[in-house]
Amino acid sequence: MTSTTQNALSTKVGRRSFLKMAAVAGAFGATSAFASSGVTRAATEDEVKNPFPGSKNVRTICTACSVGCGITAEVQNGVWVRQEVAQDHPVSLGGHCCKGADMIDMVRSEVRLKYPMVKEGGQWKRISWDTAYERISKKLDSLRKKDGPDSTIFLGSAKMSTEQAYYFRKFAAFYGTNNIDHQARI
Amino acid sequence: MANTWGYGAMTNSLGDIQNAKAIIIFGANPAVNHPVGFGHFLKAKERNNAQIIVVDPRYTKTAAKADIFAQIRPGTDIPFMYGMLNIIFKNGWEDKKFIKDRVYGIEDIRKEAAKWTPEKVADVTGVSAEKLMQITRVYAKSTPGTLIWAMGLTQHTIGSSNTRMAPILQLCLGNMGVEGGGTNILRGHDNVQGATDMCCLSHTLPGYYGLSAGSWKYFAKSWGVDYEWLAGRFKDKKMMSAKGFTLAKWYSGVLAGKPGEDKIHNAGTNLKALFVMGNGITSIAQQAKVKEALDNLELIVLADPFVNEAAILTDKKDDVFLLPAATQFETSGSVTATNRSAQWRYQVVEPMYESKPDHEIMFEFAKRLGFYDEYTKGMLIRENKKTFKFPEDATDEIARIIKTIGLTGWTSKRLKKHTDNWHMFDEVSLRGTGPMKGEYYGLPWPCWTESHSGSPVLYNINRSVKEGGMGFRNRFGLEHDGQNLLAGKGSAPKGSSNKDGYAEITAKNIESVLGIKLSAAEKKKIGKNWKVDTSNIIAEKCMEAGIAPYGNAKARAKVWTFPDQIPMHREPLHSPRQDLAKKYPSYKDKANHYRVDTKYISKQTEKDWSKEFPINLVTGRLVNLNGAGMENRASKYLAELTPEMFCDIHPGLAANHGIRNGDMMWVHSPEGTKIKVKAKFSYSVSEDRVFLPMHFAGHFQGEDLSHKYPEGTKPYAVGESANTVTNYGYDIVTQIPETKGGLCRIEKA
Amino acid sequence: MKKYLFLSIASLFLASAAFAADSQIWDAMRIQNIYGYGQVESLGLGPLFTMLQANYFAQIFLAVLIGVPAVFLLHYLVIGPKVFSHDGKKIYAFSIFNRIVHQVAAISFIVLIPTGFIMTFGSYFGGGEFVRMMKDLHGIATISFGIVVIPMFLMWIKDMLPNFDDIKWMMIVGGYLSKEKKPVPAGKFNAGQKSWYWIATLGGMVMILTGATMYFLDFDIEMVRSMTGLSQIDLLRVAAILHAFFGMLVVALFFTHVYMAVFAIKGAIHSIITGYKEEEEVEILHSSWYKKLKKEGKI
Amino acid sequence: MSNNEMARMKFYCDDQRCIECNGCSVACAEAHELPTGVSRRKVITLNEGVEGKEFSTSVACMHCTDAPCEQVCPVDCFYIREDGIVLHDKDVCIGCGYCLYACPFGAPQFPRDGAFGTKGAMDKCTMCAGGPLETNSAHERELYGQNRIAEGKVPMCAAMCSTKALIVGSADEVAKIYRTRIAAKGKGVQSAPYGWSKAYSN
Repeated sequence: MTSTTQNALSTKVGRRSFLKMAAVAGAFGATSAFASSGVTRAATEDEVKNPFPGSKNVRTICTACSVGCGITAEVQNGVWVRQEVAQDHPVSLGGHCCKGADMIDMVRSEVRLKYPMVKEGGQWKRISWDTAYERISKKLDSLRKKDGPDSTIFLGSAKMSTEQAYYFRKFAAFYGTNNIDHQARI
Repeated sequence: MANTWGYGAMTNSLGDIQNAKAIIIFGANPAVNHPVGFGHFLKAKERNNAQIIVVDPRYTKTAAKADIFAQIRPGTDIPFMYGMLNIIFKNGWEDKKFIKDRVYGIEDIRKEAAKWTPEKVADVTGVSAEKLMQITRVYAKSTPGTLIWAMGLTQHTIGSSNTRMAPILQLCLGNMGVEGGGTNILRGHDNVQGATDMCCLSHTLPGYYGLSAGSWKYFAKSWGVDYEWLAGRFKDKKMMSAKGFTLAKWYSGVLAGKPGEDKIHNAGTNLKALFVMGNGITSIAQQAKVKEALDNLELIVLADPFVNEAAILTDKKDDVFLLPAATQFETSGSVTATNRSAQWRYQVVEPMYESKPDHEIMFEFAKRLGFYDEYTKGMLIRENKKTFKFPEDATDEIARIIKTIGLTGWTSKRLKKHTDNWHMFDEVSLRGTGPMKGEYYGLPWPCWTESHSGSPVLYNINRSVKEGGMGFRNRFGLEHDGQNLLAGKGSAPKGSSNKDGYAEITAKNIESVLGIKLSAAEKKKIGKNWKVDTSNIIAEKCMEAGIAPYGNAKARAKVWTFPDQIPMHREPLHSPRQDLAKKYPSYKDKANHYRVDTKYISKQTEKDWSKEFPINLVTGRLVNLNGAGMENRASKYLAELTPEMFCDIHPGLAANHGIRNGDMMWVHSPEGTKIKVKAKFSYSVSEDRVFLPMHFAGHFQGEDLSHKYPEGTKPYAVGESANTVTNYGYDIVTQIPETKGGLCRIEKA
Repeated sequence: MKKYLFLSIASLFLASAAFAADSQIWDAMRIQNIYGYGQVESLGLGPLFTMLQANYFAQIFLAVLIGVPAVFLLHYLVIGPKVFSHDGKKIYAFSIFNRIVHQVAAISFIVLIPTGFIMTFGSYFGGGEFVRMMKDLHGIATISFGIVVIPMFLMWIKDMLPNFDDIKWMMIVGGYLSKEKKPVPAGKFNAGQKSWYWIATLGGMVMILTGATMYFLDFDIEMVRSMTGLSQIDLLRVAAILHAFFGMLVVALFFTHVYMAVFAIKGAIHSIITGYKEEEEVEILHSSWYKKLKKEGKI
Repeated sequence: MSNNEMARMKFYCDDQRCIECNGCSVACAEAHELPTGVSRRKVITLNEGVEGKEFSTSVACMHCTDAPCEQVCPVDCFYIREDGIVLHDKDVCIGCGYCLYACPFGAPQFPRDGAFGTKGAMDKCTMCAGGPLETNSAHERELYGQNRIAEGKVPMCAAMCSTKALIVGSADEVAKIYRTRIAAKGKGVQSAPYGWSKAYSN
């Protein structure tokens, strides 16, 4: 080994050669707890440095499939800074497929729809929420009066929360139609 | 399935699969669609030496981990299962006591099964008789065995028969109501179960109450509104009880009246407006029709965190609204996993950009359409409040109203407590420890009361009702053809005061069935029956007596209200085996099927489809995308895994058409539509079929629609939608499209 | 206990060796931007490259860097330079075109060789920004060399074809081992110059190609791939080995070339600047050419 | 093989469990916010669709004991921690690609961000142990991604593996888990952790 490497080891690694392995045991589910071996020892409190000081972990659920994997979201100052591992979740045991591992990207994706838009004369135009509400409800109202409530169909989602799905169904009921459906029928 | 024994849901849980000794998977690919769930399968294999049997048209990632794989021709699951039953009955491997006590109508099944000899099954399904026998022996001999299915069974014209057939197989083997057994449907999206329970469906009200006047009255009362007022919102009371259009065939509601289109029955009007919330309608069959329908609407409202690609598909120039909905991480609420467990999805961050949570959008529209107060009143009733807090008060409203599937115990407080303490539950049994002792994770419904444990294994009579035990639901009357439909002697859940079968509990029979006396006050408060008893006296009393409120009946193998009383094989509308299509023809055309006259036999016999379109078309999911794939294709890491739409094709088939790996190819459908996709050589499909992933959009029949995305919203991957070429064909009962058994023709592009 | 563990693990490793030999792990596209990584039929050049690069390349380069100049120093001290009269007649040897081409190549080499050495011994320069800059400079200099290497190849090829003189020249090592001024059998270019020419042009081209392959990593060389049947990773490994091998040759001969032009033959360097060689020098060192010129009456 | 070698941190992917869900590779890319085109970890499937022969496995830097990359690096940017994690210094790396030629696993990745379309400094799996900069500093995170080891956390890929096929830890512990699984199957050794001994045994 040349001097550069030795140098790197002595100055930079010495300080960093600790590990807290307790968490590993959880990751493997039913396997025996990790015994300490040679180089791996529990890190002391001040050795464990949080890169996001003051962050909080929020327990939430993956929105991909119906397995219902747990997600631990690390939030700092209202920003989802990191997706952590929910190792203690009884179904997923911290596991995720690629979709679940990337849930944080759903929130922070750059190609999200950022504001209400309307297509006018074939062109997309940014509008305010108020304008959107106003124009849509006017149109719905007039259609409802003219052609009856059954001229509208509501397509809901299996990606909504149960409460939202319930209120979506209820919305159609109060609107006056049974033309409502969602992805269960695919 | 609900028509077999009461509820249409996964009976056991994912963790419980670790108890299985054999796992048979029909038309599901959990290794790709539910990877974390599949981990439990692999553990069963590793620790239990469970045999995994995969029956699928493709050699999937799941099949790669299987002990036995049978490559079946799409749409022939019923003959396959009858073939299994044929062997089971012949060898006497069925669970005779279980059948006697808990199943009705097996005799008819026995007769039908006798017709399906292994040789005949081999001809129809393409699976050799030896393999069928091997599978049957392994599966029948290794109990408990669990049966898994997903869209591979449902997306057929005979889907509703398929989903009855699988339970029958399990019933015959006595695999129901036991740990490690059950029929476990793997739901697609995160909250399909929850949203289905809430019945965002056109044929029923939340909790599967149906659309009868009685149900509407119950809901009107529970919502705190006048029934007549609510009925006044509809065109008339007839329309109020008429099933609506479905997601599968709503386009007919727009296009009706045009030449060649199916007729509709929609209160004299076509559909003029479409209001979509979080539904990738580019993933439904017949995209060309969907596009035409979109073009002909007067108003399109699409609320989604990403651009709903319906907006890209349509050529409509005006009145297409895109509303930025918040993701589920920017709001909170409960979500029901495939095993009926609810979890509380906490809010992670405030909605980004100008996005708003779905319910805020709904509430605002309700305000502007003038029914906000009535609409939200249900949340105030329970505690007689002035203001509500969403979603907690909505959760409690649901708990107050929905009795059919036992959501009474699902208060927001309890659900939050479960998520807060998820580390206190066991992986396999879902049993809680410590402070959560006596409860199962997520309180799998039915969770009859606010102290009920939840029911991790449905129809399990080895547990007391209090701990999630129950028999089959008494849902189809007390007798049929002179035979008693209640469960046999001694087959009541453990600790029950009534050891035999009993009817569902009503105010009338509660005293006799439970053997108790109600006080006068209780008699005054009690609801008419367990489904509408908001006082919850029935449920509470039942728990004490160890009685399941919904009764204890037999499961039925025969559904006398269905077009086929017992599951019968019928060839897909577009069958590559015309000889069999004649022998096993499809249904008669069905009028007013969810408001649309739907073609069956007339489509099947229109011409010999297989001549022009000789190749079977199978669609399915990829691991990195789900549904229409909008949100996943908007992630650069996920899009990177499959940057382009492709078609899995066997190199031999490709060679016949001069297609090389990576070439572009056309896939033509009998509907006259076509898509241009990249050929990807794969041995996972045989030479008579191709596979298309269903998550792409943004291209249409060879045309790139990228320019139609609003600036800065185009996902990282776009491509042809497989559903542009999926064939016409809808389930006879549920109208789920037949995307898994169509035909196509391919050529080099 | 420890011993048991040790044994069991050791057996696992043995099994793992067998597993690796099965070479399933070597299949398919391992990394995103390198296709055909370690296919089953790959040449297994990884270990060879690792062995050579870890143990030999740098050492050989060091040997060349020190050894070749040392030999010449010895030669200079023992035998000394050849001195020819610069007052005599001059013979026009190199056209302006020849000289420009040569000069461009020369400058390129002056950049390429030190930067190459800096990369080879990058650790002594601490790596990082400086060495990275040298790497880029190495690449830039390649461009200028790439421009002139083909003209250079073509303009001298006629005179560079080997002939019998070369064998004779080789036998007496070009007469450099004696102080005598005896005519040496050689045409316009002697065997030494010829070898340098071939190494510098053909070898140079190989170095450009192998260098570019390594520089761009996923450089689209489908043609080479389909011609050689090499997977890309093997191609890269072949490139790295060839680049080092030819690098050594080029460096050694470059040093020789410089020594000859600057020290061994006093003032010989002027010929490539002015285009004129000393008549005496030609007469002695390129006797065959001298005779030919004489016969043609060009002198 | 010395006992010391067993106390090294190692990865192991159980191909009986790996289902190519790509959870590990995406978890890694997401955790370290890698540019597209760089995959520190990749799942490969062999013999796709061939009945009985198809299997998948997840590959990344194996943190070899005799790390060939460390041997061939002309600028000696590699260093091996006491616990066996092979790391490198991006500020020293010149992006020559030699480590890639030497590596039997295709672990080194080169983002296309250098001048003239060349590759920038090499990037590879750090076993979530960051790099030589100040632990958990923003600079370290930007260059090397998270330093989860310093936080006492499990590397992201293994922690998020959907079927727990991918495991990580000190070699003897991982071997123990591996043996437990084989024993549970009662089928004897079918395959074994690869790449743990010398990368090139000679």
